[in-house]
Amino acid sequence: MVLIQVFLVFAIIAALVAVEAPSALSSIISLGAVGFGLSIAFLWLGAPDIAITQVVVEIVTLVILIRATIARGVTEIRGNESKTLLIGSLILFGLGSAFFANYLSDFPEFGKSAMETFSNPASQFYLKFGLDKAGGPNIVNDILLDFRAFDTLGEATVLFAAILGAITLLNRKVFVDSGEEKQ
Amino acid sequence: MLPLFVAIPLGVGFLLPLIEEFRDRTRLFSLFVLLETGGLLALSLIKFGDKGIYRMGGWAPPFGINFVQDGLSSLILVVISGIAFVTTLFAITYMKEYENLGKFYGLFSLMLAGMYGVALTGDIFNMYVYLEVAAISSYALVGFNRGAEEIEASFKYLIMGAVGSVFILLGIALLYGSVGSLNIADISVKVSELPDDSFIVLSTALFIVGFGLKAAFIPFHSWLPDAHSSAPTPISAMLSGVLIKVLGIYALARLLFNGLNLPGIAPSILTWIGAGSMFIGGMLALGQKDLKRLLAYSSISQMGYITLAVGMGGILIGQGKPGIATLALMGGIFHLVNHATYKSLLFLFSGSVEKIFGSRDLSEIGGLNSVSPVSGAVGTIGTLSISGVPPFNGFWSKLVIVIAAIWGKLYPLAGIILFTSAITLAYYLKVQRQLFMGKSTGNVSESVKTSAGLYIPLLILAICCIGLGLLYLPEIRGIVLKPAALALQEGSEYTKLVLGL
Amino acid sequence: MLTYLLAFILFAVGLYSVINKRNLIKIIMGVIIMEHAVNAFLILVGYRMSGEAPIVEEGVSISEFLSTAVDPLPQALVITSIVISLGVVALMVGLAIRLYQHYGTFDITEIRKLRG
Amino acid sequence: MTGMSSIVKTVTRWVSPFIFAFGIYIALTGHLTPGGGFPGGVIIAGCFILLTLAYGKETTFGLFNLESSAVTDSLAALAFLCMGFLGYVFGGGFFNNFIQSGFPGTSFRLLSGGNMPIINLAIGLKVGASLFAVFAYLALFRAIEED
Repeated sequence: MVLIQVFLVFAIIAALVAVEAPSALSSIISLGAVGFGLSIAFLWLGAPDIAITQVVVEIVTLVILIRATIARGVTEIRGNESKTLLIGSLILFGLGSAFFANYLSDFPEFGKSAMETFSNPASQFYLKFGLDKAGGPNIVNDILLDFRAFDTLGEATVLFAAILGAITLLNRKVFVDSGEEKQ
Repeated sequence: MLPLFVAIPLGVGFLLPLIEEFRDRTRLFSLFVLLETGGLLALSLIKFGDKGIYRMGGWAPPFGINFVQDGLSSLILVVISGIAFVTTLFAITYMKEYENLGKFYGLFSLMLAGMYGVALTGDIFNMYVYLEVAAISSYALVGFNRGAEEIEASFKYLIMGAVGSVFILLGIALLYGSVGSLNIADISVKVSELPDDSFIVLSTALFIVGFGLKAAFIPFHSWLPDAHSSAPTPISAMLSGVLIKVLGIYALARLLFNGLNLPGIAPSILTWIGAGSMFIGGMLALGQKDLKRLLAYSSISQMGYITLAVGMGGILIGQGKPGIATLALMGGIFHLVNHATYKSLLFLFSGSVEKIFGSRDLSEIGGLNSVSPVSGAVGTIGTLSISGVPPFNGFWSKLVIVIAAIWGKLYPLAGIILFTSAITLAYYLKVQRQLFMGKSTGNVSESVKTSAGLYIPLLILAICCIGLGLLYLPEIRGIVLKPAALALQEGSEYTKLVLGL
Repeated sequence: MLTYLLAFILFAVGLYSVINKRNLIKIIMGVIIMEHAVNAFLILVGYRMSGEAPIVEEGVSISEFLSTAVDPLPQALVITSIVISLGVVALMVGLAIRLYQHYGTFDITEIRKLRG
Repeated sequence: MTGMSSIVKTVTRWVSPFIFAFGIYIALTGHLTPGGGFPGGVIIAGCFILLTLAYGKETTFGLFNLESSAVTDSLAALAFLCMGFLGYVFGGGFFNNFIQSGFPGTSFRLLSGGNMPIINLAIGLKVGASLFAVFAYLALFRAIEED
């Protein structure tokens, strides 16, 4: 429990460094530290699938971000925030956290998952019948590919659309006849 | 049958980019997509009025994902399919000179699939996933022209949309943590069993912010005018006509009315956000010179009417006036249908105006009535409908909303609605004076004036604008609008339909 | 309670970066951090004290498994949401690169052509 | 970009087939062990990204170029959709696990998952192809920019 909190605090510090560091390289590496710190926390939280996925995705994200900035010769990414917005966002943050803390005190305690607190939740069903009815010992994958396979189809579609969109937008030729780039 | 609504456009969306790798056949792609949207329109009309659920993979509702068709989703399906069909018809001629049409139509189909998914699903996380499918395709489509401004508008839209999605996901996480279910009907049962629903308020706030970003309610609206005016015209029509409604107000209303049982002050917040969007959007539209930007701001204002009517329905349910609440919800849904038709009409019209004059700046163009009478007549019908002049459909839906506000004794709201209607009339009169009357300026494209491919879809929508006024008649209203309003109002019916209790 | 609040603070750091920073890459980073925070929150919601991964091992009885395994549903949701955020990031970086090509900078204040 | 030093090239040549096989393995056995189609796919993409970085894009794109990755992407997505349709036709609904009922009592084996390994493999190929496509496009885009 304390360990998890330590990793979360580590992630917060890394996130602050990532947001504030002026150098592109240290900023991107700190962003990687957020993801890796969280993935270790996920291992402690009994989620090895997520930890693996988080690590591989973090690597790809870092490669893409480095490709976009440092490989392009951009070494400094300063935030340049405005003072008024900063004060405004601090006030907003104060109000927001007060709001959160007020309602979060009614939230089920940490370490008591919803599946224990409520009668007949879906998760109990998955754990109980996943092996027999879907056929895999890894219940998370049973949910992904059998019980909620339609979600996974949507997820694959999101990736497909994003990649198709990125490729379309990076393509320079817009019109058939001109062949010139639109300025 | 219900999964076909998602599966067919997904299949087309995966297939077209594949075909494009081998052979670039623009005409083939257009006909393919026309066939697809036409088929879906036919399917949605055949299925109209059916009630039932479809269990994905055969798993019963709280455990698996299910599709729900009730009065409201039937109507939304018809609206999506209809606008998509007309837009495709327009795009065949309009997009002719573009490269990469396989990718364009592929993304278009994926966007369609996402909207159908949101309209049909009965599962809150599945709704988020299909919302993302539709949103991501639309981000890419907004930047399809790939000029500096288009890319910038697309980036702005993408960032605000992504933040909205994260808020929605956080809301879903909180809701799951507090009730332990993802099925909307099951959530409704569990929420009503909770001893106190105070942390539902937190999810509700996050949902209002998240869906508000998608629907461009007033504090979160800044992406909309850029995105809708930068997109290729058929996409602008889709975005303003259906996307912001399905992803924004429809999804939000579904969750608040059917899932969360209308917590506390949520309806009044929704009402005042709607009133603010309506008024401020109208004021901002007054100052616009670019025709497409004016239409985009007017979309914010018109979304305000729908939101206000839906929120007002919620308030009236809370006050124990179910009859008037039904009327308010019916007004909102009626206005949603009407806005889908006339805003798509006006956006497609702005595209044809841009083709004729080569510009969208209202101070540079004019004399459309003498240049192209068909286009002028269609545009006149569109502007008269949206500003609420009697025989056209926009008048009837505004009338229903005002009547509901007065009967529900919400006089300030009725006042704001009437005042905003006057503003709407004012800025569309400005458009009429400059665009239709005015003096004809030089360099008019002759080929566009006679192009039937551009005018047939406009004429179809114009006929709809006149014809949809008939929905006001009590007999037709009882078949089309009332089931849709009752689907929102009577949460227990929805629960019964899904869980079979 | 404190653990949940830490996830919210991570979320707030991301939101702060999106709202305040005037640099495309920093904004993208803010969105990534927010998505990380929500994923962490979902996993925290599904955790039970001293729980084990929801993977059945041979020879373990179902009742024993039921009493130790953590909630698998949030984990499935998080995998989906990680993939979605990867798609969003890919699209964002593609757009940022196009903007960089047009304007030669990642700084928003120099990019704004569209206002209002 | 012509690639890195010969040490890197040699190591990459030895390692990359194993990385590829590992990616396929992670994807195929997702229902048995932690992992699944998505991490597997990213590992497959990582294999090709490694090849591109080590050998330069000319060499790698001769092996697996943008067109083939786009085709793989679409075909794998269609395969995934088809599995859903087959469930619709043969089973009780869209995405019904219709193969699984044919192998009762084979828990903890590859076959016990029914159509899950097939879907996982499709997702793996799809994700690998699409992520490689993004990487390749970013590389190509920069090459165009420098002209």
